Amino acid sequence: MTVRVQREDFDLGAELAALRAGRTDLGALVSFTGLVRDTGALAAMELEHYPGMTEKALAAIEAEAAARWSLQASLVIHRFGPLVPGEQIMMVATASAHREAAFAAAEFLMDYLKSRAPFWKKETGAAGSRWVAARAADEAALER
Amino acid sequence: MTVRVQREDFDLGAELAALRAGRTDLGALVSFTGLVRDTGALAAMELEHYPGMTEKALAAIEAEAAARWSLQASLVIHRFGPLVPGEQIMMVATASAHREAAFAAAEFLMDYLKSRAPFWKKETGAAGSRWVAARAADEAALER
Amino acid sequence: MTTVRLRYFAWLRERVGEPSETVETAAGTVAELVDELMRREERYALAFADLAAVRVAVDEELADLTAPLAGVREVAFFPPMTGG
Amino acid sequence: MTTVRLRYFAWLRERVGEPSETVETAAGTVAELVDELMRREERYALAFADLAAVRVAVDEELADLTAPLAGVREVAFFPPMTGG
Repeated sequence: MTVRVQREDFDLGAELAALRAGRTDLGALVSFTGLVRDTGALAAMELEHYPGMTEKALAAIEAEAAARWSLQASLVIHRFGPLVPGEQIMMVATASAHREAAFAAAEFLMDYLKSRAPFWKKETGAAGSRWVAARAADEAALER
Repeated sequence: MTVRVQREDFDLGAELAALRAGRTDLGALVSFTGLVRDTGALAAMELEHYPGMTEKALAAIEAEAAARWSLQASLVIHRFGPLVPGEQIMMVATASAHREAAFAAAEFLMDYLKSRAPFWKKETGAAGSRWVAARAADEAALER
Repeated sequence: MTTVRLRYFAWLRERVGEPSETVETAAGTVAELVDELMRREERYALAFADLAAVRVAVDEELADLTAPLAGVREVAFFPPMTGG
Repeated sequence: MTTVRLRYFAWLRERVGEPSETVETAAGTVAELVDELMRREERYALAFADLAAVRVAVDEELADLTAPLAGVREVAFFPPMTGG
């Protein structure tokens, strides 16, 4: 159960390898990676966050996932600062004995993180800069 | 859209990096890795398959996922032969613009693969060898 | 008479005692072929005793016991799959 | 009077024109504090014009506009979050 909030990029493969290193009690490992997607003319993205609250919010979301599902391990990494299209924004990984718990916990982490972790994306493109609007589906996903 | 059936191990990190290399159209990358889990006294596992049919079945399952969801990329790798606890058995990866499609397609691939790809696990432990029984939940998952 | 290659996997292979064989049969469906095999030798009777636990592929595609044999080159028998 | 540190993020920060400030207030709740700010200067009135689009954290925990200010050290205002 680890949370990291950082400016620098992360090595997805190395993180997943570390999560299962030396273990034989894991049956299923699920990862989600969020990437900067160029929807047309995206030049850059700036990811603002609320230092202090961010780490607390992510740790609380991870603890909630661990309380709901039988997880052997989990990891959340979220970046902040300037990003360009194609870059990794964040990742979650969940490890469990069975695939159902690993998938459900990873989706839960993403649903909660989207609407409860204090990050804000600002996109800069040909038409100027704009703050990304929250998708109604993301705030609604918490109701599931 | 790639399927590989192989005896040798795979590099999860390298596969995921290759899937998104040079692309800026992906927003979400989901991976599932199945691992040999030691449930007590597991010494080794032998994974038998049906060469010829295996590749066709996996390609058909992947094509079905691509027809149901908007996927930018997907990958299925499944090993056969002898394995020991902690080793990687297989992986699926799905890449899409949004997380919902990537998660749903990865779970679909796993549900179908579990019950429609011709692989059979034989476990050898302190009490001898036994063929792993299919979980009723796995065959039932296809009805979802 | 049709010439069909039969393949067995997992515990069906172990009970039959070989991974594959070629048979000449007049059976019209997979189910009739199974009946024929079960009457032929004890090891087949044992392998197919619980048909609910047997899955079938015809020419490398999942099929039912009711599948016809006309034009078929290969029939495979195996327990429920446990990949993933 | 309570001394509270206020923090603003994303477009709320841009509209208010600063990332944080410390205020003395007699407001009993976050909603009363927002009223006070909106009356104080145009830029606050603008930032808080659409309260449905404003989220609140009190001492680094998500909260409602109805949250009391007694004993609170820090209140943050920001739009719906868009991480992930």
